Amino acid sequence: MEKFYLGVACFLLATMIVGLVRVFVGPDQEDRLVAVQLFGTTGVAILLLLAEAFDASSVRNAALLFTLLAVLAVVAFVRSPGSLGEREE
Amino acid sequence: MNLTLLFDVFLIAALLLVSWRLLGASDLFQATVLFISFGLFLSLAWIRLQAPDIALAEAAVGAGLAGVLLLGTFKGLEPEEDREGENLSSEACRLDPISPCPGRAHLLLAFTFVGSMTALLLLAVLDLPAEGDGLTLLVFQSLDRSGVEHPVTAVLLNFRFYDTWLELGVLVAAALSILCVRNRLDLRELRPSKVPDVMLRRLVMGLTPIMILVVVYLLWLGDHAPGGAFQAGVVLAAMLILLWFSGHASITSLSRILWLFSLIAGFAMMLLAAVITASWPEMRPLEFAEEWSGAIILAIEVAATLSIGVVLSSLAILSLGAVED
Amino acid sequence: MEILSGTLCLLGAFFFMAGTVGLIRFPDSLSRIHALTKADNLGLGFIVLALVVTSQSLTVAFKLILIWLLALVASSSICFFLARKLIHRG
Amino acid sequence: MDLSMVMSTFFLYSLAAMLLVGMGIYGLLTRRHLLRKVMALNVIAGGVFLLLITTAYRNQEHFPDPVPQAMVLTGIVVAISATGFALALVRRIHQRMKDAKTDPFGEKWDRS
Repeated sequence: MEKFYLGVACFLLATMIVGLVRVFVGPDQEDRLVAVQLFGTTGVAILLLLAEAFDASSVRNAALLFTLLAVLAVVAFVRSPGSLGEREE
Repeated sequence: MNLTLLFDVFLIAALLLVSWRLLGASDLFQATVLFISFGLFLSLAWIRLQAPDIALAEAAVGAGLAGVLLLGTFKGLEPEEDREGENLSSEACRLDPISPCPGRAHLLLAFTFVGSMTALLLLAVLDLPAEGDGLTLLVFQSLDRSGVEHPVTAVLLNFRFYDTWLELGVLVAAALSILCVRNRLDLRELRPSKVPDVMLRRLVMGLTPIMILVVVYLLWLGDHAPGGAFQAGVVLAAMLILLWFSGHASITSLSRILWLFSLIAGFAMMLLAAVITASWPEMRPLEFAEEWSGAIILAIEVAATLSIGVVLSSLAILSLGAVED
Repeated sequence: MEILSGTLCLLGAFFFMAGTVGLIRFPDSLSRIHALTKADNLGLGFIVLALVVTSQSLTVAFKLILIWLLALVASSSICFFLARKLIHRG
Repeated sequence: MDLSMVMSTFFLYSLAAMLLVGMGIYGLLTRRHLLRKVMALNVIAGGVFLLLITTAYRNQEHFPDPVPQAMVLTGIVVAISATGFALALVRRIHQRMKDAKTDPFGEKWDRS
């Protein structure tokens, strides 16, 4: 079963590498940010699988931190000055 | 096919790809965003290399704080006349237009230098002895005298106490120098540059209790499992920044005395421990009595968490706060 | 139990793949944001479920479900913020 | 754990670490935007941390060497606070240059 989890984790890592293309080509800032958020979730899934595969419970805490702090970067992006939508508001 | 090896290869490929594009891409926003995923891949690597303490810290720093700092600064630098353009060219937000552009000779020189340096590093690593325990055995032999059960915490707060102490000193110095850069005496009346909206306020209201719980949990974990003051402090900083962004009461509403007090709490606590142990008879400075060391370490950890959280959130708030002067 | 867990795991991986394909192939930003929520809610959900089924202790299961709920909250609010910003810009 | 496995992992990750350091230094030398230089410094830091942690991983009997791990832990917190300070400096420089553009003696900033 550990082998299986590790295999799924490898697969998810591969989808992340493919998804990097969206960050590279953009074109909008929002697109790139969305791609990174998707990586965040995929990363959490990988961490949970690795926690099972390596039998290390502290890895789950790292996953918890990732989900808890995922909002932070987007909030900084939306709340900071110089954003494009600001004028209409 | 060995699955662990496959995982390693994928992970390293992703790390190198991300850092190459991070440094090479012409769009600065792309680099900023890639930096966040660089942190994510690094923390996967820490898990793979059995360093869960560092993965925890990297998760909080890389996913949370670094993203906030870089994205916020990027937004602050974005040239105003170019806002209508979809892609910012690298020329548009250049900061040093007076220095000449790097020519081909410059690049060649840099490449030669970096290439030879990397080769030298490679030789140095290949020269490392193939086997050896490092300090693992020594740490595990003295672990039951340290007052905690987790070896990394024991190293941080007992065996290499000086390092951690001076590190908190570095944090205080960083906070004070950023005050000089921003030409301020404290954080009061620094506001986020946009008026917070209801959705964000509700979200942060919901998240804050969970974050407080996580801070306490990480702190409690510290003495027997991966976790501790550093990780808890970073989460505390993230929480304070979120509160600030959403317009709730945060460290900006602290009085100057209270803010300074929490800024130096960790450093002062360690200084106090040093002074007390130094003036105690028949004990050397910073040598804790075995029956007390657990309690001393806990007290220091609580103070250090407070200080790390306050310093890191002050750094972010000071560099992101609206510029009114 | 193991077969159930394996199937759920593969289902989760499938949704992550679908999310990535959507991220690459969809023509505009709003539909790409839509792809993100699929992967977040369903992909992570199935993987969490797979691990809950085989988990030994109640605490681990509880923590896994907490992570999933937090991810739901985070992803929906992220999508809300980004989509609102896109719409405001026109 | 199999010793040869550990060693091959060590070589793989230390090679990656050195490439990260090399790329970081190259970026630091050649890229001109200050924000990019800050990121390059962070890439270098990441490479150094990776090297330390692989060394710790190699030295394992039943637990990786905790001393490098503790060093990296302090390193990460110091690196993020240095980054915060550097970014505040970048912001300040930017502001000063923007102001300089508007003053009558500021034409020199607009060259190039």
